[in-house]
Amino acid sequence: MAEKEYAYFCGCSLEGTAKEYDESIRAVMKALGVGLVEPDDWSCCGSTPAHTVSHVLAAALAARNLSLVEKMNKDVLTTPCPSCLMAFKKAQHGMTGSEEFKVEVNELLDEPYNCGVESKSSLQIIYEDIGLDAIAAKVTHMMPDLKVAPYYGCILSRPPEIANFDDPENPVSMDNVLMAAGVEVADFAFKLECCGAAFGVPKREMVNQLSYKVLEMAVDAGANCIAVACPLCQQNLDLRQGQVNSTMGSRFNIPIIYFTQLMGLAFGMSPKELGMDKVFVSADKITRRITKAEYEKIKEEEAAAKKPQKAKKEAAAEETNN
Amino acid sequence: MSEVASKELRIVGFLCNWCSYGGADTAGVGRFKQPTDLRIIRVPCSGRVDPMFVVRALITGADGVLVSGCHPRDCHYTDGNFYARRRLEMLKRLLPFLGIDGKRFHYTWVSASEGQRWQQVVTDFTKQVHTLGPMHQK
Amino acid sequence: MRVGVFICHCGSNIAGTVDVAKVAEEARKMPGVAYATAYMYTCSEPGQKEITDAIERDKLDRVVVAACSPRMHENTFRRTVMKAGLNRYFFEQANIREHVSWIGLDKELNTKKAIDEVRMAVEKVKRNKPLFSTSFKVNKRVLVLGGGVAGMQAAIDCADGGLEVIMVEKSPSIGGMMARLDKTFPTVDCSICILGPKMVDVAQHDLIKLHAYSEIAEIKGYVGNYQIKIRKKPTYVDWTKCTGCGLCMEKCPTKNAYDHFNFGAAPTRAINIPFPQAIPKKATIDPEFCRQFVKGKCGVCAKVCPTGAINYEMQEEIITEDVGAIITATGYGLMGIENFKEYGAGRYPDVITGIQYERFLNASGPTSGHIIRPSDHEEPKTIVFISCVGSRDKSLGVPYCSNFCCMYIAKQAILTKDHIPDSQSYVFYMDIRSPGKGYDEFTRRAQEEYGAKYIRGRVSRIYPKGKKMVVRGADTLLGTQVEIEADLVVLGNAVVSAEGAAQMAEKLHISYDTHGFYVESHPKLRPVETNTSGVYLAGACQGPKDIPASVGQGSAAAAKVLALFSKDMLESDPAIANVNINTCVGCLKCVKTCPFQAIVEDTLRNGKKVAKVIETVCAGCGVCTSTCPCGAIQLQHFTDNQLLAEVNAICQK
Amino acid sequence: MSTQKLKEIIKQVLPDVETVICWQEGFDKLNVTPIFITSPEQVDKVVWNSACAQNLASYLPSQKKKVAVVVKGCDSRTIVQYMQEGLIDRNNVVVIGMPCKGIISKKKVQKAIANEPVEEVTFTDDSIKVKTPSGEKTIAVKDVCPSKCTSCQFPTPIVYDHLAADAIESDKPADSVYADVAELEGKTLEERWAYFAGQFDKCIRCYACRNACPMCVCQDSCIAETRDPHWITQKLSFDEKLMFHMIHSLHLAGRCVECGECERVCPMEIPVAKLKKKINKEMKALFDYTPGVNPEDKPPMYVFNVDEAKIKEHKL
Repeated sequence: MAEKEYAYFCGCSLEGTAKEYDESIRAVMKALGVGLVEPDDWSCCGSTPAHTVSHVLAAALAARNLSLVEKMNKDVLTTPCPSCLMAFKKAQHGMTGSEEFKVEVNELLDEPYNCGVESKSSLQIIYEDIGLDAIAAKVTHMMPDLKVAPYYGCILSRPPEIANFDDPENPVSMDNVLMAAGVEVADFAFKLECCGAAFGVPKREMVNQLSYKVLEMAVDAGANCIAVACPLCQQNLDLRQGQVNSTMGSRFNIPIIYFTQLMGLAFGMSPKELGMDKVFVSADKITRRITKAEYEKIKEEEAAAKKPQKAKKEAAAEETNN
Repeated sequence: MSEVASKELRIVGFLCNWCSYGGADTAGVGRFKQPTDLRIIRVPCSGRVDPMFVVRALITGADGVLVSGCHPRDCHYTDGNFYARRRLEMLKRLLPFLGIDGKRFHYTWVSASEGQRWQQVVTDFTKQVHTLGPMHQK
Repeated sequence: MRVGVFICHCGSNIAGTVDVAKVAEEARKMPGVAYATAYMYTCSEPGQKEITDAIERDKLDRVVVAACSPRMHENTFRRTVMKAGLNRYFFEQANIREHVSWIGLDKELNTKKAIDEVRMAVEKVKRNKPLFSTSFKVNKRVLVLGGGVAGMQAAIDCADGGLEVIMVEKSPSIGGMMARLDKTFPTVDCSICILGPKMVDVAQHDLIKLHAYSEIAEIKGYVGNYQIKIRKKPTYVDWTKCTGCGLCMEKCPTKNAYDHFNFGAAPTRAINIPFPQAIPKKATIDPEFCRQFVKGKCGVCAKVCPTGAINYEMQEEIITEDVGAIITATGYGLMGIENFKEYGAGRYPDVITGIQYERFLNASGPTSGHIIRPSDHEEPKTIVFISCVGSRDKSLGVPYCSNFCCMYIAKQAILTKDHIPDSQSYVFYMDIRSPGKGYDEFTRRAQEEYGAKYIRGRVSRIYPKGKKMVVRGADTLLGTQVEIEADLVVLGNAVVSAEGAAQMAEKLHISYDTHGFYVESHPKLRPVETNTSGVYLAGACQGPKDIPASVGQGSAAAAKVLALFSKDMLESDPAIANVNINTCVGCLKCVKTCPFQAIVEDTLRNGKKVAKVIETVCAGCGVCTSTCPCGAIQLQHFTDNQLLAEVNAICQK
Repeated sequence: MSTQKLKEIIKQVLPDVETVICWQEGFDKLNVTPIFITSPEQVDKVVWNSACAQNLASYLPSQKKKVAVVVKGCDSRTIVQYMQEGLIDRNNVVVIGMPCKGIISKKKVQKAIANEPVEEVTFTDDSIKVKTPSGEKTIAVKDVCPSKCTSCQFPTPIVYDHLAADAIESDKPADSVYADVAELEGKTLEERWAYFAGQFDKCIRCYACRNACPMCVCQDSCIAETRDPHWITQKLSFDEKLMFHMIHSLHLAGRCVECGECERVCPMEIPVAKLKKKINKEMKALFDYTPGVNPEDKPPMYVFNVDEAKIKEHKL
């Protein structure tokens, strides 16, 4: 039995295009002693199309799943997909905020939803419930060649009154999680920029332009990898990177990796287990791993080499001050 | 509104002069419409409101009692509402034990500038008392 | 008992939604009511005459007026009944306007409610007792809190009027925010050139005593007789010896102290005189940075000081001043840049605040008036100003307009062009708010003569790109997104209440709003008074204000104090607590709960222990009355029986 | 029994005090009444047994000179509360503590013997033997004790200068104190209203509960009988009865030391103390305060915290 156990909603993407996100989350959570239980007979969260048609019907789709969680006697549901998360959070927000809305939604459901479930992103669970210390304790390997731009996407922390997590304009949770996992993180100004989202189908050029900006900023920031927490972001930046290059005339070759995959690599898991082979832009060149002990030894040697210089400098400074 | 208008209930309000009475005035000046059930008694400070006034009102025919003072830390008399808060919280917890629905009694803080908040408090409290109906007779 | 009831139509304000004739008719049936009538405007002169005539004609001994809020006209009608020979506490006002006619839609229900309000007032007035004020002496000294332009104006006006003034300023020099400004809008005259003489006036006036680098520790007392404890913070420099020569500042080895005066635009020394025109022009040591305090060794300033003024052992000192009135001019604060995450939250050195930019513009500022880019000290060519940064933003808890940012941004755009002729300024704005005299012309000049490009829209993000800061925003007039590669970004950050404003209000017993600004007694008719008599407001402590408004309020507050002090004696409010020594059992629970320590233990001649109220200290809150188990201590005019009469008037089964 | 030791202590302290307040036998052995001992000869009259129900501490605030008083554990809370409220000068009181394993309720004993006349009573540690015209009956104290004894947390006085017997530890669980309150809380609003309405309607407004209450400091100034202020009329209606009991409860908010005197003296057997115990339960929850336990505490209704950790704003 795991120490902590959450209801887990992987959603449709993670069963398909983002299989590696699901695999890596399950692997990382297991390593961290967290159990994930899927509700029986879960259905579509409502996703983007539903709420553009009807708020009530969209909320009903989400609430159906939430009521399943209630039946499991769980009060927290975690989902890796920000889109699913927002569907659940919006349903919760609407139903707790208005009795009328709640009645309206519940009329559509076989089992009424009593608003007893809080939905949290898997990033939030990892950041807040598990904590940085626990992550750091699991790290066995370092990736000295890697420098990551953490990319949160648009809805993980926004709108703040619904998301209720991290800073809406400058989130730091993924930065901190990755740093705890021993990964070097770049100061990345476009953490929340739009990747183009679902417009990849109707307006491909626009998505290419937007994704281009994100990729460009990451490279400018000195990163050689972008860490993501959203299947759609991953798809736009990874799958369409070639399209971006051909329409924008760029030559990006930057891997787009789920933050959980990077955690898994730091935990010493095999790339295969983490689905590293499922991304389009390969990360093999930048994810060279050495053990933590080796890494520390190198660092010690570097520090020893620097030390005499530093001491000298300090002494000089002291002299001029007095 | 029609529900309220059809059958008024008796609601007594004790309002401190400096904040909540002023807030009710501000609501009036702003023409923020409210249900008419409430009758307001002006007191200098919420600290002047002996819980026995609330009890007396509820026993002798009020269906609801509302006490409103300055926000904590903003009392015109510095500490009056701090005492009020303890006394009224005690009463709030005692009434349901006696068999009087705690929802018939509400205490809150409204400042002189919060006309809209006052409108909301009166509207919501009146609605709450109406859902309970008239006070039970012995 | 013969109660007269006067129902006011208040034009159509009341009569429009209340059947006033019906109310008068019902009032006539109430026990004890001898006369009831409705009148068009009861507060008008003929309306008041109606009351005095009726008192005489019908031998009335109590009066109820059902009209507007007693907070509006209670004093008016109290004077009316007094004129007719009644004690002014034989009057009650039923509020049938703010609490009835203006908020209820249904005339029938309103009328019913108005009748109840009248019944309550009648029952209360029947139990009212005649109360008499006592007179007490006024201490004709005034305390001015804060040495900004509003406080200085108030102090000078009071002192010119012959009053002794005590001024307390928390920072080492008076001058406030205005002393930091380079130029003032819309005249673009030099700020310190017009403020400097005023500062000198304050320093040299015989009747003004200045306590700089001091704070209020405690305020006790009441209008006419306040006892103020002032905490003089240790400056570690004996100001009686310091000549302000500045040698210590020159030699101080700590060069990275935070410069409070310059809002951190550049570092300063650990011992410093904030600015050349400072008053008093004395040095102060910042123990947070001084090596003598941080490391326990240095002593350079002590070595170089020609007068031996340095004293590292200096302790804070508490002094007491007695005054009769207080003018609060504690100013405002600015929202911290860390709140603006989308603008970098202070992570980018080339995103600065308006006041920091003002210091760069200022010839006595850290760059001697040269505009620089903090990151590399180069001269910026493209400067973006963003207004409403925090202001009018509910999500940051500042729904209000900060009043003067539009104007100072226009001024800074103009000055920028003067300083760097080949520069280009951009101003992102929501609305241009320039309703003062010559103000709108000024913002037009910034655009038309100085070429500042005004872009109507919000900035969504600032991010670095090489040496530039990219400012990305919307141009809502063109309906496009704009990106400007700027060398320097200046934020017009929101005006917030001064640090510690709430705690100061608690010491003063005055109200403050949710944003920490002090609440005036009446938003239109009593703008510088507070609900605590003897305490007045001036300047931005009441809300964001520009210089002319602050100066105006300073003078207004001074006029109020001068009027108050024109009498030698003040009358006390007789609505205070009173102990019935026959029923008091001496449990002294009232002594424990009195917020003003106005109740003491007393022993009667027969040895009985009872409570005793110190009349001048009692503020009339009534906490004692609701504490007393045996009803022996009663707050006059709000006694148990008076309030019970009101309860009984509405609660009858 | 420790009567002998008690008598010795009384003799020992008597020279230093004006009077020693203790118990003596009344018109029969079941009825014990107070005795104010001023001379050594009176000491023989002193009794100590499970019929010593009166809370003698109640006499203390009216004493002008130094006195000694004998208190049971429960009674000692009265002294502590007086100290908190500054109603007595501790230096002027010699407290003789009497550890106690439980007292009897006279009413319950009378019920147990079918209200027959009492001819003789013999007391043992945990039972009494009552002789009536129809024979002898041995009754266990625990079967006829007042409810306060069944959850007694302080069998040994909290404050004392002398202890007349070995201290006893409480063997009752702490959560038993408010078990009766919790039981009522489990009922519906309507059931509770019916219960209290029925109980308070029995009141004959004799004010015995008030007169016996050690915390009713108002004495002749009680607002139940004044016109100024006129909180309550003389009408013998349910409303006025309820008002009286609410006044009593609210005046004792955070002060009731649960000595049970009000219920002991009530001729109508109204559970007068219930509302006060409920308030005490809430005082414990809100302010972690129990009346009459720690002399350094302050009664919660006379103090405040600027930020109250446990008081949350109520939403409508």
